[in-house]
Amino acid sequence: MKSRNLPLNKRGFNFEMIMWIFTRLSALAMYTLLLIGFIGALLMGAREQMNFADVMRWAFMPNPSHVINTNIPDIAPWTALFWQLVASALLLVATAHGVHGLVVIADDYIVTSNGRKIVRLISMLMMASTSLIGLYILWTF
Amino acid sequence: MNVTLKVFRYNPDVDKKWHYDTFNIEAQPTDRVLDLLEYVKGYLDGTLTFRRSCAHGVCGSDAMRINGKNSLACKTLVRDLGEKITVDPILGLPVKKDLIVDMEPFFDNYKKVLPWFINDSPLPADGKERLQSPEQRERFDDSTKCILCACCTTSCPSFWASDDYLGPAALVAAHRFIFDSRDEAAAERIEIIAETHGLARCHTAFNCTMACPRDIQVTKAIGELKMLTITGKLE
Amino acid sequence: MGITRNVGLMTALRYKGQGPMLTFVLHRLGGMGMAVFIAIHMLSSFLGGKGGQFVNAIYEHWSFQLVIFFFVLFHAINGLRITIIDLLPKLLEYQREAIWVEWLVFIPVYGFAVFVIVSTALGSGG
Amino acid sequence: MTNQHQFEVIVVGAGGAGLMAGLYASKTAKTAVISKLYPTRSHTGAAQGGISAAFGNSEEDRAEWHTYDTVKGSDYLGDQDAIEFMCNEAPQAVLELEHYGLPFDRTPEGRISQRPFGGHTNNATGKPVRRACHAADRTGHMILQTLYQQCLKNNINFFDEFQVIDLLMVDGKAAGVVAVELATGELHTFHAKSVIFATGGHGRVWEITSNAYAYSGDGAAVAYRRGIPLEDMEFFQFHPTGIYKLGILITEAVRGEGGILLNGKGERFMTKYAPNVKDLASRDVVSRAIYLEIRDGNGVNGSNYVYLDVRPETVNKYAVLDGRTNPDGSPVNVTGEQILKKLPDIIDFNRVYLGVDPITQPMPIQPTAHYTMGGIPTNKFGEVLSENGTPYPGLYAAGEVACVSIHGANRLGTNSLLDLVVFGKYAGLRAAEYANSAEYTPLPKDPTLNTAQQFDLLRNGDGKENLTDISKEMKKIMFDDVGVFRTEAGMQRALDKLAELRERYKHVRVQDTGKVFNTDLLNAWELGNLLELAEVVTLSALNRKESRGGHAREDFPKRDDQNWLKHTLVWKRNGKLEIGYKPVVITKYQPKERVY
Ligand SMILES: Cc1cc2nc3c(=O)[nH]c(=O)nc-3n(C[C@H](O)[C@H](O)[C@H](O)COP(=O)(O)OP(=O)(O)OC[C@H]3O[C@@H](n4cnc5c(N)ncnc54)[C@H](O)[C@@H]3O)c2cc1C
Ligand code: HEM
Ligand code: SF4
Ligand code: F3S
Ligand code: FES
Repeated sequence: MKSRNLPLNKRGFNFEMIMWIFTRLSALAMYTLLLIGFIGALLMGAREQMNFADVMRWAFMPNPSHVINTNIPDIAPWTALFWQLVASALLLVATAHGVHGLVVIADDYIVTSNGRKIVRLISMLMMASTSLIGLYILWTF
Repeated sequence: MNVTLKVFRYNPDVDKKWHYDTFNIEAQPTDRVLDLLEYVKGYLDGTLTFRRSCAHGVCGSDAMRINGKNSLACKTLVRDLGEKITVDPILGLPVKKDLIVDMEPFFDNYKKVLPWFINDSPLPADGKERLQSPEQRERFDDSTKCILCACCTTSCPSFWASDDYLGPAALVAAHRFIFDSRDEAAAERIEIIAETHGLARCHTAFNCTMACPRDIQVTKAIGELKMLTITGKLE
Repeated sequence: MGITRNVGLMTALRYKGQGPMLTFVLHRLGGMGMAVFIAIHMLSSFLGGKGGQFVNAIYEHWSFQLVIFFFVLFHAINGLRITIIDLLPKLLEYQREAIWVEWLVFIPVYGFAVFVIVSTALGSGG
Repeated sequence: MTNQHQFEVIVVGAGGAGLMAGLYASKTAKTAVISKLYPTRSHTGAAQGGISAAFGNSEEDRAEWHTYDTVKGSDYLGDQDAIEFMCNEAPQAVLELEHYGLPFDRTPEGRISQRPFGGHTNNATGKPVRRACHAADRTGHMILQTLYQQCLKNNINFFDEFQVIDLLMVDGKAAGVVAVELATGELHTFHAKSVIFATGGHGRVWEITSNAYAYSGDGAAVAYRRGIPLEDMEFFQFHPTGIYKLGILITEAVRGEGGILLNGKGERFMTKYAPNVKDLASRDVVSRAIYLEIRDGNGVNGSNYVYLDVRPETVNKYAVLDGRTNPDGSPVNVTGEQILKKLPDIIDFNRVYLGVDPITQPMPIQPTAHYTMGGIPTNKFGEVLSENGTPYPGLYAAGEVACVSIHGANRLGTNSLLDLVVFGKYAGLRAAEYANSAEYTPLPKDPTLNTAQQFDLLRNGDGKENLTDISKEMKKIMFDDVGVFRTEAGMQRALDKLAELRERYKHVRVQDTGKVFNTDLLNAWELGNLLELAEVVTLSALNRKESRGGHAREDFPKRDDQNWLKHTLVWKRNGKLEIGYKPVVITKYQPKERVY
């Protein structure tokens, strides 16, 4: 009997489905980064120095500006390059995930192929600008 | 028991807008909603219009929204609904009259996924059946049960948004053939469904599975198709 | 002739899709909410100045935090459920159970968060 | 005229027979299929148990045995040439369906799985044989879907939701049909060289029935009004196992899988009536047995139903008693789960409609009106025959509406689906062949006149009578007096009542005056068909003074081959009913007593 596996080029592995799997994988990635931020914060002694909301804020975006107003005596470990990178990764993944999420919603209501092209164009602009602005904030603090 | 039946009414010959008509009916708990509608048509208002044929949930004619949820009128019993019953046409298809909607867009979508068996290889030398093991047969059993009633498609938020979404019923049909070990056109079909108007528009809302009167795991079928585009595994 | 196929928002929301449809609607709401929130938040931080501070102050108000946190938490937990069952389609059959588990996780976590946020807010006189 | 269409072949009906005919006719002729329902809503989709073919995939079987069983099942009234033809074609026909992609259940070797069915036996041992090819308990659904899909693939022209009201005949030749488009209420004329009727049966004449609302005998009634005779209409099958009161069918496959009939005392009563094959005797035999039990006070709780029991413990117990084994010789030991796998829909119907779970409880059943053995007389090529045996040029019929006759006085389970594919195919081929050689018969001057007149009568009645009342009274009297058991007095009573109802029918007025989807008007028209056919049924039955197959008379309890080994024909011309007879074709099997 013939092999019952489809080669890559016959799977319909197109932009839509790549983005579909990206949405799931980015969700997992965000969870991982979140966990890193959360555990990192606790390791750096957040338990005594911050309230719950601040820990959460750090976990969702490990950016020093999120903890600057807390009782942390020494901000240095929170500004390490490692956290800059984690925050940037989270930013990029979340932006791609979120913007594509908006595209998916728009696709439900905008069905002409031209309309969809415009949506995709706008989304790319959004993605680029949000990423750039976000990176700028993260790295120029 | 006494049942208050509220029915969506719209007659294009006279009405500009739709309205509800209310009927009080003496019913048995084991009566089907279809029996109530038949009673209304027979004795109270002959103009009430709906589709039906088999009366036991196998032909797919009488999909409607019963107390807000898509079901077959002939497979929904009064005892499961209580004394207040509201019947509306299914959503997302133009209403032609009362509970009758235009089914053409639904069938058009169905036809798009090449819903027929394709195998251009020569038949087995003995001229007999193409062999298939019970396990291979089992693989797509669930999706062969579909009666094209449209309960699923017209409960899907993506379909409500626009009917260019193929809808769960069409995807179930695609699943029926793609996972049939005898069929050879999986790649062609996937090319059709793995697009913006297909798989990508299913957001696992599960309304379809909840509505399917044949208890087909519709979302699962769609999910398997999605994963197929990633892994290529047809087994 | 006939009534158009358009399904209005209210009609759509009145459909009795039960639990699964509720999670779908909340997930969508949460995703959009977050996207909008994050975009504005970033923009205001970027622009800084008086206007930026004013906007950020609103965000940091505890009542607003409750909403945001609901969006974030629900979207995250529901997103995890979707991710898991999507990647393992066999589990799609157990969606009812999955939704049960989801609420079992969500309610205590969100409840705890509400408790913390509200009590800090009240404690600091805010 | 705008609403006029021209096709070489017109198929009326999109069930198994109609689709098969359409598929074959369209190979060489311009064809259209007209159906009052979306094709996938046709009643073929309700068929459950299986389609027979003597493959012998799991045990020895032969086409001759199938032929003999069918002849015997028909109580020797079936035409043996046609039966032999069908049974020989059967394996090829079923394979063709498989090649179209039909998902049959499979044996471990990967071949089509088969199960035993009532009346199908191994002629050497007399034991039930596995002959019914099946796809769970939704074989008909699969056939209907598969054929519809093939039609889509081949771009067949469909006119969905067009209801045919009239057949156009010019000088005894078919010229086309008139149909109403449900969505607009407009009349359409279809000009054709060949017309194939495949509209199904008329089981809605009876009160308790397994048949769909759509089973109003349209095709037979339309032909009958045009003076075409109807054959063997007294023979109507009552299926022994319908869900109590609802009539929803519980397939014979339940007994094929080992289910047992039990009376109120918990006795397996079929041993009395059919000592050899017991619960798997042919349907007429079992239906009568159930009635006799009920009459003797052996119904459950003194009521008029008995139990069908397919609980695993019951199945296993009786398998041992009967010495039944699996195909490989191992003892039968089924579990609830296996039963659920094989009969999912049956279990579902019981759970939904009765709240009974057949895995743990027996199902309450009673005989239910099921299948039209009689119909439009045809030969084995689907050509419609007049009372003197000559074909009407261009007119064909196939499926349940036709009477070839292979089912004679009683149809064997699974033979109808076979009938659809075999004779549907040949009707399609013949119709196309004829269309390729013939010219269009010119249409009559005002083709829609007759149709419009019929509708006007219904629209303009004085409204004194209610349609539903008439319908209910007809169903009741037919079930009571022209049902499983019949007597002279009862049938006379029914005939009088029908005359009264037909008179009252003249006073109905449909309430819906609109055009769009006027189902009120069409239901009223369908009731007219049922009344007309009920009369034909009763008259044919009253005249047949013997008991044979599905026609059981208490005043003439014996079969009488001397006088009644012949087909009934009833026709109506110029308002006058006439009755005639024609001989049965007997080739190999001389009539003998029928014991199961
Ligand atoms: C519950 C049930 C179970 C059964 N199980 C089995 C089984 O296991 N094995 C077996 O062999 N047989 C079985 N049968 C019998 C068999 O299913 C039917 O005899 C067979 O399906 C009839 O097929 P058909 O093509 O003649 O008609 P149908 O499939 O009923 O098709 C009739 C078609 O005609 C159309 N039509 C009717 N009137 C008009 C009109 N006026 N104008 C236009 N179109 C019209 C309808 O729309 C429909 O498309 C079963 C029957 C029932 C009711
Ligand atoms: C842990 C964090 C997150 C997880 C697990 C997650 C998970 C998911 C998943 C699985 C989907 C797909 C839903 C579907 O197609 O049915 C989704 C959609 C979406 N996500 Fe997220 N997400 C997360 C964070 C975010 C963030 C931070 C944003 C905003 C920037 C966001 C915005 C969206 C949007 C707008 C959608 C589209 C919603 C829809 O289709 O209805 N998500 N998310
Ligand atoms: S999948 Fe279920 S709900 Fe959808 S059309 Fe088929 S039977 Fe109906
Ligand atoms: S309701 Fe619609 S979104 Fe997907 S899971 Fe069903 S198709
Ligand atoms: S009438 Fe056939 S499904 Fe309800």
